[in-house]
Amino acid sequence: MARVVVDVMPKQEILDPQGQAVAGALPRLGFEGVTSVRQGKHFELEVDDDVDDETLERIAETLLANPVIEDWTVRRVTVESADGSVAGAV
Amino acid sequence: MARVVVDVMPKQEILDPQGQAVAGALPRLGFEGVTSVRQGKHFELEVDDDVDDETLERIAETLLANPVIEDWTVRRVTVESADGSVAGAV
Amino acid sequence: MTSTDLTGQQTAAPVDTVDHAAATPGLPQPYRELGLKDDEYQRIRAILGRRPTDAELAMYSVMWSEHCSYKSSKVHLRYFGETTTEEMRAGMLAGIGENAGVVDIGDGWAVTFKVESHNHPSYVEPYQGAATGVGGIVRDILAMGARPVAVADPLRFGPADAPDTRRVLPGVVAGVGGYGNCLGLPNIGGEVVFDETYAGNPLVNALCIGSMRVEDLHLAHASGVGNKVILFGARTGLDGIGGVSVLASDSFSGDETGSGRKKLPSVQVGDPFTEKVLIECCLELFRDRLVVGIQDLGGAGLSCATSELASAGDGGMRVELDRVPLRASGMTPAEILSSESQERMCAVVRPEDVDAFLRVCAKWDVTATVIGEVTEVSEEEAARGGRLKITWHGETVVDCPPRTVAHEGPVYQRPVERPADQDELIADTTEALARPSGPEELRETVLRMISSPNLASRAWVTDQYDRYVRGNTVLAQPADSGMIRIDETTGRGVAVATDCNGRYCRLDPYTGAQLALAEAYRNVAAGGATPAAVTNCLNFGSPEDPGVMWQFEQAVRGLADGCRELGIPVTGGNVSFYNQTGSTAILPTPVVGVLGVIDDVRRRVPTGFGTEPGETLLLLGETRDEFDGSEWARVAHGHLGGVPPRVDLGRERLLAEVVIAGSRDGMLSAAHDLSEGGLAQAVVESALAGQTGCRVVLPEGADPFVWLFSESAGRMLVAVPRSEELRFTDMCRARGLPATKVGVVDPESNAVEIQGVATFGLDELRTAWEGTLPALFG
Amino acid sequence: MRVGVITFPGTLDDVDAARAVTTAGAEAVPLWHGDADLRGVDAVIVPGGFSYGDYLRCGAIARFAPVMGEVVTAARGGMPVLGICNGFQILCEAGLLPGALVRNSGLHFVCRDQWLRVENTTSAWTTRYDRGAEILVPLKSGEGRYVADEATLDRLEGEGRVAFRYVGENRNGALRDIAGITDERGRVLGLMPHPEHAIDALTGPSDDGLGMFLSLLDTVVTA
Ligand SMILES: Nc1ncnc2c1ncn2[C@@H]1O[C@H](COP(=O)(O)OP(=O)(O)O)[C@@H](O)[C@H]1O
Ligand SMILES: [Mg+2]
Repeated sequence: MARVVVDVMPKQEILDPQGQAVAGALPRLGFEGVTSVRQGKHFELEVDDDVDDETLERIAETLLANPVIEDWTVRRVTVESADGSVAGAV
Repeated sequence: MARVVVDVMPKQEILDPQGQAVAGALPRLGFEGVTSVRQGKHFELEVDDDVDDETLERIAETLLANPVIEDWTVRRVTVESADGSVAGAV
Repeated sequence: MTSTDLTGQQTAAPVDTVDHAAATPGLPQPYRELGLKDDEYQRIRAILGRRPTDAELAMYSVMWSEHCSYKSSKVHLRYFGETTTEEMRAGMLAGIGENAGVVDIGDGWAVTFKVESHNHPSYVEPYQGAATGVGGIVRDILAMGARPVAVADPLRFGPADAPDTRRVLPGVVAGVGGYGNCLGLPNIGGEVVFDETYAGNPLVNALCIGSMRVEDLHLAHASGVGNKVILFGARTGLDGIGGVSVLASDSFSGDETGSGRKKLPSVQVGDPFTEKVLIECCLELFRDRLVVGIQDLGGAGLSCATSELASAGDGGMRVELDRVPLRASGMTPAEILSSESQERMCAVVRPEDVDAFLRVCAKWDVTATVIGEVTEVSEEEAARGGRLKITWHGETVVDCPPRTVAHEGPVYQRPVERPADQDELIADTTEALARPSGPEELRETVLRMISSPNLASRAWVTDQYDRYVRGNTVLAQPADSGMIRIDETTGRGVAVATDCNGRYCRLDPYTGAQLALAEAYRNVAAGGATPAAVTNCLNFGSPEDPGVMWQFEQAVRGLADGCRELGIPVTGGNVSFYNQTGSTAILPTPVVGVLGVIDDVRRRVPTGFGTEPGETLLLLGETRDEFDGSEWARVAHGHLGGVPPRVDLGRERLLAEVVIAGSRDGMLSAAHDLSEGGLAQAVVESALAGQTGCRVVLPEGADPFVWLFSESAGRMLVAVPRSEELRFTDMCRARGLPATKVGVVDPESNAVEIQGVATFGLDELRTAWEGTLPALFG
Repeated sequence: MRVGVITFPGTLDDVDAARAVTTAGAEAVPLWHGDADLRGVDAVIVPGGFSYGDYLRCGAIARFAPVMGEVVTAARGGMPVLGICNGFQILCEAGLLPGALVRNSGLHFVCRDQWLRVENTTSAWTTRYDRGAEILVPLKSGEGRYVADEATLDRLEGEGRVAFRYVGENRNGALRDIAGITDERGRVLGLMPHPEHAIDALTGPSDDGLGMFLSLLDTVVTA
């Protein structure tokens, strides 16, 4: 069993109104110093050990992301720290 | 300038209909071996160097995540590889 | 008992079985943490003849809660039944006590409707709270065998400019829309009201209407020994368990070292897609006649569904709890019974139909599991309401008379006392408040009123709701009532409106409730439909406060007496108590929903002017100097005191009859009822809705301030085509309904001219009326 | 003439699409997402709604349904296909139309009566309209903002494949005010607003949408 993380982000040239809304809200809440925010999706998959990288790439490309508007990264996650945060390694 | 990544996920005990929908679709597309999928949000922030960890934590907690139903992790990203994938370090 | 950590690792501990409970009578139980009083706990022990198991304790505590048992309101709600005459009952196919009331609307159609509150969850998590509120009421309607066909959402929030309102309102609206839109249910009405007493206590009420052929009515009962109990829909998870998680915590597991479950958030997340599929699946099951009885799983989850189904049937019920499909591992029987996971239903099915039932579920990809069956009971057990036995891996964890869980909870006669400050409040009238005088001040008052948060356009909210889906919406926002076509061939349809002015109710809850009823009734009639039935959602503060109980009692009496006078029955409703912060309760808010019937929706009456080339404006009813509790008193002076407008239900009835007759005979081209903001508000709204100007000429000697802003009840503004004017005014005269000519519609004009007061461009009015909510909420 | 109307789990406007087809005088044939079978229809409508809850991305899961394989093949062979709202999203995800539909720029779901300008009167679905005519139909979507790269947009414009444009307010922020586009042959139309909700002024803002279904009739009958 392995954990795989796929992050999907809107392409740079595509307007990201959600990220912009967050960026716009920060100063109103008193948070300064954040110059840009982009928002995308984060997937955590539990996969059998026999699922290879190529399959994972195809899953990301055909289903999890829409290549017309999004970029993505796939990482297998090896370590899970106690607080649930993951330190990744590709 | 630093890049900060915040990943926000539905809490374990909270229903994740989006993840379920993806998990349900995979076998129909011929992808076997994925036993669970959870879907959350991925934020990439560009922040000034003087923004400290505590502030980032507060930003995540008050704006990016909804602590009632979501967990989150905050990481400063130090390396960015060419293909846009990020190798993280907390 | 079994305790589990959040990742689902099981730590071995025995389950608390009935035998174990009998053997350990002295084991301390966390009943107080579960909200039970000492005497309530003792009653459970007396019923069972032993201490309850953890699972039983979970069931009783949640079913005996205020929300499920109506323990404080029951003695008062009986009054609705007592005041319903046989004549009123005639068109009712099911009434109070069922999941929702059902009304025969003719042409072989029945319609069911109900409002429910989801107030507190929507404060904690606005999006999900509101979303699951919609989901819950839709399942209630579905459980009657009806297809849900429309929703509405009466909402109340703290001050419009309060920071917390900016958190709550957008989330609630997005949640109502997110869920309802995805279900494909047109949103055809509701309310948005701001008042500081709702800060910290927003009211999120949701209404759903369903339609069915009369012969398809399904009632919740588990009859027929040997019939199977099938749980279908979403899996059961840890969401919404809240308080029951104390049963798994360290101190009560008898194992000091065990890792107890930390207290879980009591928030549920909705999955509208699953609900949409569940609806279609249920409707196919009904169509194929595969269902004997059905119950939705709402608050109190399986505890409620199993005990209600079992106690309504003619036998007992046995449930194998370990068969319930779970989403989380290591859940205990108590948790499974109290989980409020959404999008689940429970059906009773004849054994020979089980395969067909499961096939339909499979077609819709809906998980369905046989979890038990209807059992034979002894005569003695039958007399006690049957027997509910729930097992967990073969061991009995619940064994009780289900009626004691579902229907024989505690009933309180709470102290009732008219608040000491009520007289002072009534004495503080608006008489001394400075009124605008002269054209300049009146002009400014019109603009200030129409742009105030409670009177401004609701488009920011309603534009987030799909009102077109299903293609049967004939009237929706902005209109006095929402109206949908039920029968595409005959054009038969229904209309619905919800209303309540909490300020009036604060001044006089009896009259206030009648005014709420009168307004909803009038709103339905304004569209041309005949009011037929009433539902309500009674939102109040703490029942432990005798002053709140007085408000409650008065409101119930006012509403019930009013319904009798109007001749329309209350078919169902919902009570929400404890809406208060500290010792400050919300304004008493008995939201009243009225359902009307129209034989042909093509004769609906719209709100907007200008559908006919020449129209005369008539004001029906009488205008008095009535400003206590008015929106003007709030906007201009922040004032609340005095007595609410006079209510005359006989007059409301006459007004409705005249308007409906006018609609039937094609004498009306527009109608808009007068309520908050008075005539000025109605004229502006109708002009903007029709994008047509008009000239208002008040009668000789009329005080323009009173005529423009008074909130006298029993009035409606109608536009009558020139050619029909005489016929219509003759009818009013013959029937004794005052009708005053107050102006003419001018299709050529882009302005509302109030003669002798001011002229407003339609653009100016639109900007003032539409700008407020977007400026506040983005 | 027979027009297929697809139902996916979560489809909402299939009844309305079928009603519009019937009102125009054709026969509506229900098509089920799980059947790889078009039942011999002459044209297909992919209606609006929230197929698979619109989880992940609108239309992302629906496009893999067995029936969609048949639709793609038939469309490539010239069968008229109309995707409305969620249907438009599905056709984009399936690659029958270029570009994508993303979250409204205002971040809210928008339901309103929307004026559209007819830009193309030669496609299978638009012959009944006059070029430049303005029609009033409901728009109701949360992810209706049409996007594509500049080159694609230029190509769409150049080839006359922008079929409808928003007039007045463009509430979702669609690039170049695009409300609907066609494929190269003008047989496949994807449209964000809902013509099927504008076939009768009783239940919609107008009956302007009926023209699309009548156009199809002309197209198929003269074919
Ligand atoms: N939360 C809401 N959801 C849907 N429709 C709403 C909502 N709030 C208000 N509306 C609609 O907006 C219109 C104006 O509301 P309101 O002024 O409260 O009506 P009235 O005074 O006639 O009761 C009505 O059509 C009403 O149904
Ligand atoms: Mg009204």
